Amino acid sequence: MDAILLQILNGLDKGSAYAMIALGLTLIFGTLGVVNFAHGALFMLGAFCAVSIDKLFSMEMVALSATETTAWGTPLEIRTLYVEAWFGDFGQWLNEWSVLVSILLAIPFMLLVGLVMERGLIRHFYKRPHADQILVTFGLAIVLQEIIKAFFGANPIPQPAPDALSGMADFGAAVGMQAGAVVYPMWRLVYFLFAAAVIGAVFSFLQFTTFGMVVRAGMADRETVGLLGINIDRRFTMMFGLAACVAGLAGVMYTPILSPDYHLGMDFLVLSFVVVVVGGMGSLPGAVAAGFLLGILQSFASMNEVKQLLPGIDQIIIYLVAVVILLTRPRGLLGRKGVMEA
Amino acid sequence: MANFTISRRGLLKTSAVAGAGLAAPMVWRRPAYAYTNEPTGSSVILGFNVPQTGAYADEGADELRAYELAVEHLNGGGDGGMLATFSSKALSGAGVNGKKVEFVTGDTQTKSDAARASAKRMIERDGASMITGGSSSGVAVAVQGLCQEMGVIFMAGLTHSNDTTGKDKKANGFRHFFNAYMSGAALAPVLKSNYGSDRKAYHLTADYTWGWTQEESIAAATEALGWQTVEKVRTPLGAGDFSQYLTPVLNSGADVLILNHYGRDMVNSLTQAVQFGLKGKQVNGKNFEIVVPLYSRLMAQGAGEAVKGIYGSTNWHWSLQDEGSKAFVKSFGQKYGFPPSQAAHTCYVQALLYADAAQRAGSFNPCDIVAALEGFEFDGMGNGPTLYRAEDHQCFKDVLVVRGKENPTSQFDLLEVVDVTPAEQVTYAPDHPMFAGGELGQCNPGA
Amino acid sequence: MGTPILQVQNVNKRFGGLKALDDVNLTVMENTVHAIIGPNGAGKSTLLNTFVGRLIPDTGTVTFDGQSLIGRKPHEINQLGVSRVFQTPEIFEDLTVAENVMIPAFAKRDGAFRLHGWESMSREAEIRDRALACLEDVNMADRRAMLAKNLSRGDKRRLEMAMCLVQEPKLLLLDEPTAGMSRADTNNTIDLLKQIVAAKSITLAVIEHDMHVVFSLADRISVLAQGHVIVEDAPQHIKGNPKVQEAYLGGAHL
Amino acid sequence: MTSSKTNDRILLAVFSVLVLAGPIILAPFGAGYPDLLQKFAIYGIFAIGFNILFGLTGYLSFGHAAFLGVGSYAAVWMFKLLSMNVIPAIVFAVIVGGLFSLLIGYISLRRSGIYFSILTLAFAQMSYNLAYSVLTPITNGETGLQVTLDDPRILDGGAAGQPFSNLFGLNMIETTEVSILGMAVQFNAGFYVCAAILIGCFYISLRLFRSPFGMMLKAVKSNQNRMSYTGLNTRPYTLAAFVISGMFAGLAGGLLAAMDPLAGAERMQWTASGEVVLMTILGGAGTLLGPVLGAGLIKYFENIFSAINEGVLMDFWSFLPETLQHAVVSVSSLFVGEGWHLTLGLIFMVIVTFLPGGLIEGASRLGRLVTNRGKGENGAARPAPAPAE
Repeated sequence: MDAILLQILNGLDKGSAYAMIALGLTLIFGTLGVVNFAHGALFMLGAFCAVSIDKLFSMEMVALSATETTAWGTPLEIRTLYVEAWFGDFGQWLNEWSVLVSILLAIPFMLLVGLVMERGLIRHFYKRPHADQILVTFGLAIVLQEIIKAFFGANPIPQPAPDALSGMADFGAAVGMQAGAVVYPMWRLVYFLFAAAVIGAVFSFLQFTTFGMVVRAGMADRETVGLLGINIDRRFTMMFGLAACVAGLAGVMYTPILSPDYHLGMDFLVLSFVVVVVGGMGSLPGAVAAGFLLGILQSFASMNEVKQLLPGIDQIIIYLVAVVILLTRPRGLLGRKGVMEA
Repeated sequence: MANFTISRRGLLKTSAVAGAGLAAPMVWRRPAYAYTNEPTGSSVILGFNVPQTGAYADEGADELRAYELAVEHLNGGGDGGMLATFSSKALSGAGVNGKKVEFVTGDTQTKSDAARASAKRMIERDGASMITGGSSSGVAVAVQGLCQEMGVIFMAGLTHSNDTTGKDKKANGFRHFFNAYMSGAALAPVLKSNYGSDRKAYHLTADYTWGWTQEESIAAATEALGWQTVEKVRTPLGAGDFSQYLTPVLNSGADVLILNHYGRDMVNSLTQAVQFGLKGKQVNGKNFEIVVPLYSRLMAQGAGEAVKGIYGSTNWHWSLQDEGSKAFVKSFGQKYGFPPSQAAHTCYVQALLYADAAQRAGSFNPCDIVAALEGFEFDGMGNGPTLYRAEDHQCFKDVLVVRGKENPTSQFDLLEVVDVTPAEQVTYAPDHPMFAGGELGQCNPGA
Repeated sequence: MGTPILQVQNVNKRFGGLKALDDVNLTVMENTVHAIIGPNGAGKSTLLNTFVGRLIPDTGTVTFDGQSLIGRKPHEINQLGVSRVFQTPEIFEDLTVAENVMIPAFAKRDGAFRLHGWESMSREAEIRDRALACLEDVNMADRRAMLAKNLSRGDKRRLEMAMCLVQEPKLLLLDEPTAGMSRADTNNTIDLLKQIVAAKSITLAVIEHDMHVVFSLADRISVLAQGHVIVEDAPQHIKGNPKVQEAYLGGAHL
Repeated sequence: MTSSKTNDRILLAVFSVLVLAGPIILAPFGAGYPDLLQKFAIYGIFAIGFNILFGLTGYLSFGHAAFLGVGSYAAVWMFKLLSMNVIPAIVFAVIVGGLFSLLIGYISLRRSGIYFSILTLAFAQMSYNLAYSVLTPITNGETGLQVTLDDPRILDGGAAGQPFSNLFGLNMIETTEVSILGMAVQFNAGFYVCAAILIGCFYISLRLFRSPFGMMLKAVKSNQNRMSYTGLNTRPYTLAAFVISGMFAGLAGGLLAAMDPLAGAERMQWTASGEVVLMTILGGAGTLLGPVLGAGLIKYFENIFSAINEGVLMDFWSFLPETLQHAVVSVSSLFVGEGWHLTLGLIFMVIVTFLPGGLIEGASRLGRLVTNRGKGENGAARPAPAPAE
């Protein structure tokens, strides 16, 4: 029971990341009809927003020691944090909470990246075959990750969670079980709540604002909305920015769970496409549902009991589920007819 | 900048055709070489095959730095590095066998296919007499097989699987790096003295050949101490999030977690294990402990805080105080501004060992070099007295047991050496079951 | 004359709460032109869809040439000798006009599938000639090398007609063959269809709005309203039929 | 129509000459060594096969590397069990590739569009993950399946020593080096085996493109509905195309193993499947020559650009004054060596942005532009051109 509950938590956590990436991917696909292979790279860029802020806050004043030397003979460097030197305790606080602080940077930055990407590149590919869209966005993904590699190297870069949130939470006690039976890392719970909030915000934005209503109408029938004299294009550009933002935020908050490196985006790319398609092309609730479903199934498939029964099942579970769902439900969980079927 | 060199044949072929052929006869057949890529001009070409893209790109970059340094030293540049401390004095800094050392590079991408392709290019196009480098066992075994077929020497870089000098050993291939068995044998006494002999171990193992040999070796070594193995769980390579494998550990009754992971897998599994509160947890009245059999400084850097107090083994560490290590750290640090990694060290040493063997043999013929390296005993390369065993072409030397430092003074000072397990304790018989199967075969000079 | 070629018996089809076809009965005689008329939303296209395997009726039977069509795939039904012209032309936009007509010719000759990957198109003179002849029939031979997507809408329609005719179907289904055509084009089409009927032994089932077309061509007319066949009769009897007027004009007697 | 036939003959002849003269043509570009020449030919075959599916029917498979992978495994197992002769290995690779693609195609072709793509991707990823881990007894996992001295090889008898893949005694690694116009040109036996098969494959693809079957496949891409209402069953057509391209992939995999007897699991990874997609789109999907060109371009970058280090750059820019030289070298080194991926990514973006339809389409546009200029206003009167081939 405890084990199962823990695996559900694991699954929700994984699912949070999958769902947020897939949500953004579906937004772009649903509004613009563009297959965006650079979406994983946006997730990675978000993660590196956190890295940059952390680096910025950990920038050190360097003074050379007069007496000590390093093993290779140069004078030893004595380092102090700039933020601490400048802002004292507040600086220390900034350094401590850099992951959350970097959200503030990530939102405008990712928005900007999204807008520039859409206006500068993707816009020219709306009427082009999907194959061309794949090629150009894949090219862009490579370029983005190589730029990151040139600046940050290929090694993963650790991003500690703030101390206050890095301990274990007694989840079992909170839901009325015996104390200590189900303890779970606090940050992972934070991540899940954060994902829920972001997903909720996107849905309510689309549901309750006029902007969102127009976008939804445009997703269903772009031409008609265009005929009504509404500049749907500009709204779609904004949606691209929003999608980039969601991916970026998912990336920022994921850094304490997974030390980011430049290749992070590619690792998530294939998976997020599977999630989107299993959810059904063009369906936002489908993408979210599929994200959580696959996350939880992946967790269960990794349990020792299951692995002993079916060796290697945890290696293929995601793909196996995708095959089964696509064969039983031709358009995924909640897909619409005629979208990306030709 | 003395080591900017270019392969003579590469230059010939990459340059434009025009004018080049005027003096030459229209068609001639290549003269029969005595062996593959016999250096006929004034230089000898070495092929450095390292990961430049993919997860191990940083490790590969460090390997390449070490190779460039080695070439510089072999050609008499710089301060000579370990040439001064190396017990064999055949090399004088005047190249090898009177020929200047030049090099070509390639990207293994940490894929067997790509590694073989780039090694083939260096052999077929650039005329490399020796291939070296790499950062994973799959690549090492694949390239070693290729070098055996094509008749050049392969000096393995970072490869830790037992198979490289076990069931996949080849006459043309040599490994200086230690292996999984040695890690287990070296760690066991330290684990016993620190954690006692009544422990229950839970293994998480990367699900591929290296992971398996690592798991087998460390499990055998710890079970010999009296430890129980609670569970051995295989995790997919590149799993990223290991939470679903870590939560079962919490209530399994185990009090030691052994992470048979390397590279990104290790970085992620270790940080996440610490996140799940495994470090410092109380189980069976003991402190829960995590062990990472194969450590590297680059990985420790990736795992950050999580490595503190975690035991593991490593081939070499820059803080060692013997003359050889100091000389190497000094010339590397002065050239690049930071200390070398263990991958850089093993690659540097391998390049020097090859050059020395060629010098002593007075030839670049792979078979002569094999003869010169087999059973070769040397010292002054940072690991104490070392033997290149003739039976399997594995180096036998001391193994370092290290622990993540509690108070690092810099981003490079993450590990501290807690013990040096002497060579005899990690030596095994050539026909040890973990290394059985496969045969060295005959050296192949090619051509 | 006198043999039924297509028999529709008690066919029902619901879409959710909407009863699209309500106990439809219809018989098309061999070598006649049978028109199906009715106001918008009467279920004409739905009915046609049940003939070609695009829709399966909830209940009832559709028999063609003595064989049931229910549950057969579209290509199987076509192989039995039923071809269809769609309301919006369904053609191979990325292929040339000649290729568009050659494909159905191959389907007629080689069946539903043949792995003729090693033969050369340039050796298929017989198919080519037949396709060209059909294009001549619809006056499009001069456009044979054009890509179909570059044709005008009227030409696309005629191309689709040629694609059906080249198969020499026993039953040709036409869904509003003259919709959107000019009067002159419409008359051309009527003449063309008349020639076809005269020259070949073929049965036509036509859905049409244009009464001019219907009355110039049809031997027999079925009137569909609200998914139900209200009248089936010869053209001269349809004209003054009060039921028909009611269906079209909502009861306002003329 | 006879003129198009003559054109095809000329195309085939020119293609053959270019392929056979590959070692000479590519030597000045540093690509004239056996391994890369073999790779050009083999990936050319792979892309030609992929193009039969994707270029003609429009079905975008994201799992074709799986067939390449099983082809390689099949070939190496033949080497291990039967003989080092490449013929049985290649034949078996084609058969296994065909059977595997029949199985996966039969299931995946129940869906179309992106649903089809994801199904193929899922199958390929499952194959890769299993080959890397639990199927290690068959695949030798991470290291890759290799031939060893103690394999049975029943047909070869007890031939001792290092086993080399060969064609009735002609070793694939046999190379004759000849100097032509001062260039060292390497003529390699393995390459000529690959080249002959590549030319054969190109011819097959040409026949397919010009056949009624090829026209049917284009019709599938254009309008599946009309296909059905025309009495054609689309499923066997698409399945046939899928299996044919799977056999091409198996053949390519078998050849990879024949040239270098090793089969690694990475060959089946999604990146490898993506690579052939990129090759085909880059060169021009649906064109005859495009995929071969695309394959050549990508392999050239992978092997040549990745090998350029600072030393080579210094040499290349040595005509510049020294200060400038260092600056140029440090900038250009971002794009080569460990930065070769960056160049590749940029090339993808540039080509797809400025040459829609790929290299071949771009070239034919350029050609049309030139001829139109030459002819003045006459060009406008010509009938609309057929899709570029």
